[in-house]
Amino acid sequence: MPYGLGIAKGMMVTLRNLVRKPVTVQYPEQRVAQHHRFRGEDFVWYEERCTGCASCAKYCPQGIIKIVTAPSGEMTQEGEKYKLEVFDIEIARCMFCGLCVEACPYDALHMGSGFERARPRQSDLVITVDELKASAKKPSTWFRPQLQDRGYDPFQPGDDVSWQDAGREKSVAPTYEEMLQRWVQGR
Amino acid sequence: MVNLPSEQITINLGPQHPSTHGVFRLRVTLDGEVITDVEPIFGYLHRGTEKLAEERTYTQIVTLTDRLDYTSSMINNQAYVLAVEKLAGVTVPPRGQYLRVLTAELQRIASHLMGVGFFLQDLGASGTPLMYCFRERERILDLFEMLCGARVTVSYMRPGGVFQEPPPEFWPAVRHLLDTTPDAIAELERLISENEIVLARTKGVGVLTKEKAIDSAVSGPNLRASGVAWDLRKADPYDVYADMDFAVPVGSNGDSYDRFLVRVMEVHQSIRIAEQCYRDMPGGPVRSELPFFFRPPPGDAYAHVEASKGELGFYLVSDGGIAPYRCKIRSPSFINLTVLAEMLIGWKVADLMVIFGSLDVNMGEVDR
Amino acid sequence: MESPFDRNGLFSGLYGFFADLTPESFAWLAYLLAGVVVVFIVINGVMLLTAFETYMERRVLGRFQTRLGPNRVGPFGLLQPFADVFKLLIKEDLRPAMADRLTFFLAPVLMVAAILLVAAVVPFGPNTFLADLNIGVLFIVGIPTIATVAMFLGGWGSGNRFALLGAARAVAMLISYEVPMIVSLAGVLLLAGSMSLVDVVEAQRLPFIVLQPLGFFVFLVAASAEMNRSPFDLMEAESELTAGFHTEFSGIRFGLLQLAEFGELVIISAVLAVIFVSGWQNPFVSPDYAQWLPGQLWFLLKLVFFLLLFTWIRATLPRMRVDQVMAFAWKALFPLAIINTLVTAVLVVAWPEPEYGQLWIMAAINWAVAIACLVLFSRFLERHRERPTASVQLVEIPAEAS
Amino acid sequence: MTEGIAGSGIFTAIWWALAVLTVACAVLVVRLQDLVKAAMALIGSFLGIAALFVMLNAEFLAIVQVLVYAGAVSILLIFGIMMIRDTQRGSPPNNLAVPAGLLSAAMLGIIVFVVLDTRWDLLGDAALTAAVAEGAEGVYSDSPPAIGSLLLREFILPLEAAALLLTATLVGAIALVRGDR
Repeated sequence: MPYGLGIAKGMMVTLRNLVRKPVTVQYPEQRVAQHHRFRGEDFVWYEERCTGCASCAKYCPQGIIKIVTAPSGEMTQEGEKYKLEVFDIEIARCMFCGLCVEACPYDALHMGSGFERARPRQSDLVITVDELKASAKKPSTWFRPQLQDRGYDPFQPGDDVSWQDAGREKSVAPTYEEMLQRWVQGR
Repeated sequence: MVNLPSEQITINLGPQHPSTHGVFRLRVTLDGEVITDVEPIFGYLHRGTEKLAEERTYTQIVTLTDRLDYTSSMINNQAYVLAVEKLAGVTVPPRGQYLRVLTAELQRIASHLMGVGFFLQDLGASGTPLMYCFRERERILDLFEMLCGARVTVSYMRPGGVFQEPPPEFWPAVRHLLDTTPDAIAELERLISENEIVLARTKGVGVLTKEKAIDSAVSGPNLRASGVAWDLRKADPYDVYADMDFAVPVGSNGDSYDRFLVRVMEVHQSIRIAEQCYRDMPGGPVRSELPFFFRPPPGDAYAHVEASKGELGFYLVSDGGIAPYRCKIRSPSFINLTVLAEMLIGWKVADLMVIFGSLDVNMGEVDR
Repeated sequence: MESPFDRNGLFSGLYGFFADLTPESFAWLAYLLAGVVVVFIVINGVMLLTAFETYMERRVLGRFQTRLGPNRVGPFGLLQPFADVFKLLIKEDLRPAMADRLTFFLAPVLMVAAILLVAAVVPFGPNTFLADLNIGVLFIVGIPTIATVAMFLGGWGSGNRFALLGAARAVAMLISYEVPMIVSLAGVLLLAGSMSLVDVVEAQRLPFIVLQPLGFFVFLVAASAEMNRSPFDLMEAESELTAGFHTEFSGIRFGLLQLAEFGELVIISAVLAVIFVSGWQNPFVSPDYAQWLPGQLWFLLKLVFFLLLFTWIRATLPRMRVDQVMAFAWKALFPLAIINTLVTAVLVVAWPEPEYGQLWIMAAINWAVAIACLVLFSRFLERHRERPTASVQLVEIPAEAS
Repeated sequence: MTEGIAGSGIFTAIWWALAVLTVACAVLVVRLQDLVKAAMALIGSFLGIAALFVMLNAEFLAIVQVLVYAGAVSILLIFGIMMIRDTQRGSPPNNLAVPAGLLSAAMLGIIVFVVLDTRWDLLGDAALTAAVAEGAEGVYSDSPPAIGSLLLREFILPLEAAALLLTATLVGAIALVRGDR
């Protein structure tokens, strides 16, 4: 391609992009849509569902979940439900693989959707059992298809999931057009 | 001829340098601007993945493979789970296999876009092609976020399939991506692939001959750019690649431009494969049920895939326990990097970045 | 004898004002005061333009890359340059232990001084200039060489090898690009019959870009090489030399270097506007007709046009290699500039006092020559005849059964 | 308006300051040990000369001084310096100082003699040919065209001789470094 035509073509491409809508957004004011399967950091935990089996701690590749339990005497279908004295998630070393959530047999632990937990000190980056109890019950639908099928959206305010609803039931899925509208054109 | 002896200077390119793609150091001896000696020094990103794998269960290791070549984690996942399945004798349901191929090809597009983008950035294009590449890559990462909640460290595949059925909105999004990406790639090609400056900078620069490439066990697009039609998806098909209809781009000169162009053309082929996956996606389960902790019988297995950088292989030895006795990773970037020093000598500093960028190595994979 | 200040309206007014205030024997004081005020206005005007240019470049470059660009400081991010300067001012001023103290100190100052000196001869509008030197065109080409010397001093004085490489490149490029830059202006000088920039503007009954396409092309390329712009930004090639000659500069020294760089861009754009698109005159009609806008505004519009052109080029093109840049200067630009000068000289001899219609004939001849030369030279320099994308073929391989 | 400043004491003061600066830089070129700094002093000296030219209403010469000497010649010098390894002590004192000083003094004497002996009132000199006188008058009002026509009309032979010499030098230099290709 002699004559500099290649350069001319390239210049036209950049010129066309000049009038295009920018793909980036200004972060704190605008945010890109996050999918509800997003594996975020503020873990959602249902004390009512947890039996203290420590599967999550065992399955964690990093070994960052620390669990101390005490007998509570409360019995479930499978056996005794233990009371959680310590449930520390050391989020500084967490890589958000979600294996703990995948491992939980009682759907008690869920991923969250947050990503803004920056702290000045590493020691602040621990989620304690009290924090887990107090946190908003807005679980991510990662490995929790039952939440997704009922049309639940963690980014809508006031749509908390109670512990009874966190279990595995089926519901109606959205239509193709709705999905196209929301996840393709809306993004 | 009057030969003026000039003082040779040694400079350290990296480990902190704008275009060393991670933490990589090249000790370069220069005569003027001409490179007379190169000593690559790596290991700055060593995390001991192979050793860590000996203390993780087979499922947990999946999360480690994400972090090898962090621009193509899906393909790393695939290589690893294939090795585990071989070791444990597990079969994968067809839907799981199709999903794997689909995501692996999307990841290949993303990885090639990133490689091409940074290659052009190394050429000195002030961010524009890189930004266009990233724009397209982001759309693929959006899909991964839908699939598995993470954009880069996906951990999507599991021994026995993929971790879960994709959400319903995944399919219209894939359709849209497959419809629009070819235009975007065509625009990128218009922007750059016939640009006279790019041609002058890359044509004939850093030629890797066919013989040298084979002798040094170079693989992937770098090998194909040197004129060897070798693609593991064809030569040793895994998952459902045997059913896929696609062509392999093969270069003729083995220079930086061919390496660049092979990647761009592979993107088109990947779109072709992804189309077929989308069209032929069977129903059924995505994962054959395996316990979280499982004990493969003692023995060893090697599985390799055509990763975006070349042949990625996992060699696993089991002693019957819940964790592998030994995990060896054949990482393509590391082996592709071995030819670098030889290719650089005699070229100028500016060419160093072009040649290095055209090899498209990823330091996470080199140092492991 | 006519003073260079005589045609400067603002200066004359100020001089009259100060002369009334001072006694007769202190006329030189009034002269100096008026001069200082005018120089102050021009320097700060150029600095403000430069600040605006950095903002505009980042914003427009962002939009070329479908990004947003800086938009946080002030409305639409307009205060971004001031925020940058403030940040650079409060940053620690580091000097490497191996640096040569004098040169390290001198380089940024010298560079800014050289660039601002060029502003002295640029006519920003009718009767709006500092000095109408009778060698103005030579001045704008000659003075930036001091900036290049400053680049060398900065790169050498940093005691850093990347900086030294950048400095060596700067020096090599200076020698190569000075020549085509000067020769490309010879055609303009022949047509204008004067080296004074004001005369050059007033001589443009047709904008010289129409009459001198080849000269414009050569000057544009040589100028972007001279002021270190993409695709010739070799001396600070960030992907190769981290930041080239200003690798080691930090704080306000770095700020000064950046100021000089963008200041040079503004000045060169102004010079392009003056020399090739008839400065403050309305470029679309012959200056015999009315101007729709004040001259200063016309000038500003043309200046912004060239700034945007340079941003566009930067957004698109990758960098060339150092030897290719040199070869380009000597094998392409230099002969093109010589051809342009010769053709123009013949035309000027043929029509020493051209009428308006004859100017169009000259333009047509010059365009024909320009296109023929560009085609010829690109064929001459082109090494790859076949379509470049043909080197990679798709190969259909039947899959082997595993 | 120029009379407002040209005749005044401040003009002379600036002229002398520049002259002293120029000479000081020239002395530094000889005295400095560090070659790069000597080169810098040389650039300073060139710029000083250019400024002096400006004050003498010879803008064309001034800008040529900047362009050719401060720009190109000094850059070439720096190129040469960059090939020398030890630039820090590249210019050691040697025992040629005395003969060099004597030679310089003799040169200075000759220049002073010539300056004093020349009739600077060019326009009134009847001995000049009419063309040169006209050109010289032009140099005062609009120097570049006047210098151009003087060079190409009256002094064409010396110009061509210089051009030939330079071309021969260039060809010789290329022949020296060309090698066997």
